[in-house]
Amino acid sequence: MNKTILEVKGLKKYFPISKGAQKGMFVKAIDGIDFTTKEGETLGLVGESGSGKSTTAYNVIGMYGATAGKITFKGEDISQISSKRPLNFKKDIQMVFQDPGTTLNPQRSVRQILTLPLSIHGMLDKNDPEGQLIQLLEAVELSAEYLYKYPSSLGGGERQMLAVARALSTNPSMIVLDEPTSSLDVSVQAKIINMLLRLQQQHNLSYLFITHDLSLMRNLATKVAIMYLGKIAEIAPVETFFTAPRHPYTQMLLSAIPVISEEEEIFKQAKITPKGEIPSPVNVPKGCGFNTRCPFAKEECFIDDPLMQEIEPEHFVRCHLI
Amino acid sequence: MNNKQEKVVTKRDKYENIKQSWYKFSLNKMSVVGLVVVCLVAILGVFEPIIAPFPTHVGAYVNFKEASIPPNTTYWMGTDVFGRDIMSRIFYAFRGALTMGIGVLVVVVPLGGILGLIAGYWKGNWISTLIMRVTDVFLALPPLILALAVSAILRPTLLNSMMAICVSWWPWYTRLIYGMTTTLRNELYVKSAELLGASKGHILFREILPNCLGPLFTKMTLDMGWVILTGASLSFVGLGEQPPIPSLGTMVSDGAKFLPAQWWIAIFPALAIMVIVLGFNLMGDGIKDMLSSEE
Amino acid sequence: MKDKIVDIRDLHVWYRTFAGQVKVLNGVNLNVIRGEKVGIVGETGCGKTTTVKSILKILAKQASIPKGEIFFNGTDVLKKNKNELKQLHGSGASMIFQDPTMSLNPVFTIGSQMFAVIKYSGQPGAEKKSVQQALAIKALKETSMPDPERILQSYPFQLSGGMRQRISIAMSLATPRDLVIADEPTTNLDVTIQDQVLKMLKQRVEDKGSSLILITHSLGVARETTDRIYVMYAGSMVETAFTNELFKKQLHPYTQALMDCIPRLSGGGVSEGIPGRIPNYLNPSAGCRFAPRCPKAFERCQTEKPEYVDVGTEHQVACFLYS
Amino acid sequence: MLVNWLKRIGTYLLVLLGLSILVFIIGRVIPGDPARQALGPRAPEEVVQALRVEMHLDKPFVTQYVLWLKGALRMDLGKSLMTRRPVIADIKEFLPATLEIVSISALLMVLGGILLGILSTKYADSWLDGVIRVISYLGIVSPAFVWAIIFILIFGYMLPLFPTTGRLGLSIISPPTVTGMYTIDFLLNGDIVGFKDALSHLLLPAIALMLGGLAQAARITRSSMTENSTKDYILAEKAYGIPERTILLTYLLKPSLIPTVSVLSLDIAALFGNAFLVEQLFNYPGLSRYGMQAMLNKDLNAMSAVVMILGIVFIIVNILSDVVVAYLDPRVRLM
Repeated sequence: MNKTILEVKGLKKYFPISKGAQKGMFVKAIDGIDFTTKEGETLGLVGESGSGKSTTAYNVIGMYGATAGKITFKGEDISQISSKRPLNFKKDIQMVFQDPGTTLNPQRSVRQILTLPLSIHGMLDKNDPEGQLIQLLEAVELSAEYLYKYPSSLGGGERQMLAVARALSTNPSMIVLDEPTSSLDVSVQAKIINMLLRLQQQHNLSYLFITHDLSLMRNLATKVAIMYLGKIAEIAPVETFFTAPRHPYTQMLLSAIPVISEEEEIFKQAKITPKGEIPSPVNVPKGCGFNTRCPFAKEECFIDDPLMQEIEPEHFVRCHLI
Repeated sequence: MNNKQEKVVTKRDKYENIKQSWYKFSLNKMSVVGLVVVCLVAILGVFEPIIAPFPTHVGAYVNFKEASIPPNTTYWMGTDVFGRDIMSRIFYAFRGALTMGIGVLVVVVPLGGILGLIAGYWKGNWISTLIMRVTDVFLALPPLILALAVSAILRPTLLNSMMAICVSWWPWYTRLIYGMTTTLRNELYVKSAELLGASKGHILFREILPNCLGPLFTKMTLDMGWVILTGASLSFVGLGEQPPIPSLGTMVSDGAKFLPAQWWIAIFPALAIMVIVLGFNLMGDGIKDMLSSEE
Repeated sequence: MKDKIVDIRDLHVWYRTFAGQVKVLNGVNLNVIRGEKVGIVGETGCGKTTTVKSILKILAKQASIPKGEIFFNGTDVLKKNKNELKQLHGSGASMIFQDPTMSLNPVFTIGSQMFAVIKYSGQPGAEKKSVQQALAIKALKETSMPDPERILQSYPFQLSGGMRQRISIAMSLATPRDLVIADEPTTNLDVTIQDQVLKMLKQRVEDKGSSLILITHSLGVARETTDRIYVMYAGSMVETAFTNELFKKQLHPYTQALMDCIPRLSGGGVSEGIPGRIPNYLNPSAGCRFAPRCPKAFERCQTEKPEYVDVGTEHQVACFLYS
Repeated sequence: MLVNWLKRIGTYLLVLLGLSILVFIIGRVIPGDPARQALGPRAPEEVVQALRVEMHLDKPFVTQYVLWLKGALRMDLGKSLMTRRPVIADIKEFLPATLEIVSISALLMVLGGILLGILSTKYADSWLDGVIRVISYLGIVSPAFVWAIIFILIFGYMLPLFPTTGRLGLSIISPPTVTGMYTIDFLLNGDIVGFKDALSHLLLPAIALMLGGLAQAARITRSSMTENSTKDYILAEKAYGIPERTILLTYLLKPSLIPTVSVLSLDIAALFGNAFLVEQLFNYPGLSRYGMQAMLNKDLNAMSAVVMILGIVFIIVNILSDVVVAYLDPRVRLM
């Protein structure tokens, strides 16, 4: 059995609202979540916009500090904001963002972009820096000629490969991937996904993979967690998740996915027609957050927020119906 | 890997970049006209002693016999009431004008820019609030009035009028850079650098500042024109370079007394001001096109 | 003879840029039969949006049409004068745009925008305020918008993306239209909202007896919404077939490769992707534009542009492998 | 909503306070002895000393400032050294004249600038657009005082259509003071001849003042309209067959005016600055000419007062532009 690398316990992140009619209230972006990731695993964190999945990623990487709860990485507490974390954690957890166009400074060359993390962490090979950088580029299937290019002359896929190379440069044990392929075409997405899988094998990487695309998770996650309104609704190993989903929201999401073959239709067995929209994380409904859209909601769903239960090993569901 | 080969690649890329930038710049013919005008003004100003037909006329030269002659083949722009060649004096005044523009920008751009960077990056912090409130106060007056007020208090010299313009000009750069920095600091590439643990210096000057340079250069080019114009306005009311040293503003205001009969005394220096400002304006537009990513 | 509402023949569109003429559309052929729901599927930059914008004659100023014909209801749009275009725009075709944050004017209320659309639709009595109001409310109700009166007084920024897209749908069908064009209407929406909006769109178009052109990059979306699909690559249609048929049998190497790239809900991993990039439109080769990336390309593909060949009922492929 | 506006006004008041400090610093700290400077080197020492006491220059700096500020709040701005009258009396006399000229100038600038912007968008890349562009460049690059000289040259000597000096013709008697703005006072008095005369005196300086701002407004309007015209919502409106004219004048103009308004508010403030030179040239007895004289004569009380008034005007213009932007942009109004 692999070791646990990341453990999130009771994590909360509230943002105060400083302007407008809702001044003084809080955006409850994450409202108490727990999960763990093991070495070499991919945890897929799925949800709609406003579910808190990206905030979770930003908390893990340290762009925000936690409001409450604890994030443990390799046994050490890293709940605080990145600037207060010891340098070696910044080396050990890396991040790839959604839009490769905005994560690469347009005024800096590929060489400068790749050199930065190495020189910060004192890992730059003084004798042959170029060779080291070229090795990095080659690891993500880019050739040496890219070294002196600027991001603007790269295609979307190439930029994302470069972002992966940067994340890889410090030899991390974990990479947080925030929708790394959602702004790319499927033909490019396929390339990136295969590369990520290969790199995971080679370096025994753990991925925290944020996405809204369940079909994608099916093909690369070890474990899938589904978030709704700042909370995890269901979390299970990938096989269980797709063959025996229990939470009505999971079933609703699955039945909303447009698919391209009859074999896939089988996985949409629930046929719950989606209705309504995700409520604002400022005015969270009383009781279960999903009660405004749940076709099976009963009285107690409007009174109490359900607790997470383990219905079979590794399969957790947070629903009154179970 | 062969080091030399790499360097060649860089150089070629840079050369390509320059070529493309020039192409974009020259796409609008007016920008090229602007550039030519600016270069011409600079050459005439710098080499005035060689180029000007009557280099001695720039000082306290008096020749009443030749006074107030309309433009002719000897004096292309005529002579003033002291019999001095107006063209030579305009060439010399270009010097003062360019000195003024460059001198002011050299002070206000780094000063205003760094304040803007600091205020923008630490927005929400007291230091940022302080800087921006002070900036607001300076911006509450039209630059010309503030410059007039300051230079009226000081002794009228070129240096003092430059100082006065600096006082009224820096906040515009603070505001420009502040505005850009507040957006840029939230860019993911800045966040990425922060997450990697890069130093504040690196983030301010390597990640944020290079992305401000486009609008900054555009504003600087345009401002060369405006600063010169403001300087001319100051010397127009006598708060700049003192006679007998020629400056465009003084020449216009002196000449205005002899309108309309001796129109050339005021009109040519006035045209000279317009030409300089126009040159920098056209060039600024070209630079804006050049740095815009649109194709 | 089938009643073709749209019939595009050999359409070429070029854009003037500082680097030269970018030859975006390279002979597009497309037709839509009255009442049919047609999908155009392709990746970024293949010219989907340009194709439909030229039907409505709302291309950017830099665009030119060196060659081609666009018949709408039997007449060539490109030869129409201003008055005839009024009819095309008023009751002929309407368009729903991709980005719900940009497709409604930010500084006018939903009401004033809908009223203007109805006013210029050429419907009898549409100049009357009361008719506009009634039609707008009816259209909003039909897209199951709660509280339509309040919606009419709202500004776009006060509504969510899903609601804005539904308003766009309501607007496009507030008065009868022969054709609705939807350009990636759900790309920026969450999957549960996408499902609702697509179902709504499909149902509204069917109820009104209009035709639909749905542009999407997602084969899944096209499969669930349309009757027939065009697969587009680098400025021309490479394959067209009825939706069911296309998902059973893909003939063009590009369609096949595209299918393989899509991650399946049933698992099994994804393919390695399609090598290379889309070609440069400045100096495209005279041959098949997919040839440089095509695993099955041969000599002829490099020099000659393949034309459509029939390979079944309404199934056509532009590929030399089948001619 | 209301809280936001109050907050904004509070910020502006803070700016005003800051401005008073700035003015005070410029006036009293930099030059050394303002009393001596004001009276000149030949004034007898006891006169200078008397002035020092009068201006509280014998007291510490902070006390000086507090005394000055207290006075200012009581509308007591001290005595002008030039006119030997209370500054407030001078301002009452000269401010309306400048407000009159600047208002007309601003009105022409706003309407003309937006109109030119619309025209050059509508006829983009045609000869008319070209002509407007050339006019814009000329307007932008020529300082107001150059325009003033050109106007005086043309209309004063070659084509005497408009008067080039003063506020009224010699044969016209000034109207009874109500607002101090002659055009309005004449109208209130029912004196059409006087009104026409006052207006004709305003026209040239007003135009000379605003040409730069006009050109700026036209350029901003054009570029903002051109940028917005490629937005999806405009394409959608075109696709729905809404007539070009309606789109241009309603759906495209309204969102495009938002940047124009903020540029215009800066330009209106700049009109006051330009008025410093232009009023001088047209011999127009306004506040700006008064301020210019005060500066050149080192009349500190008058100078500080004029600068503070310009600050207040700037703030009023800003509040107005905030209101207009809020009217144009529901996002500002409702959020």
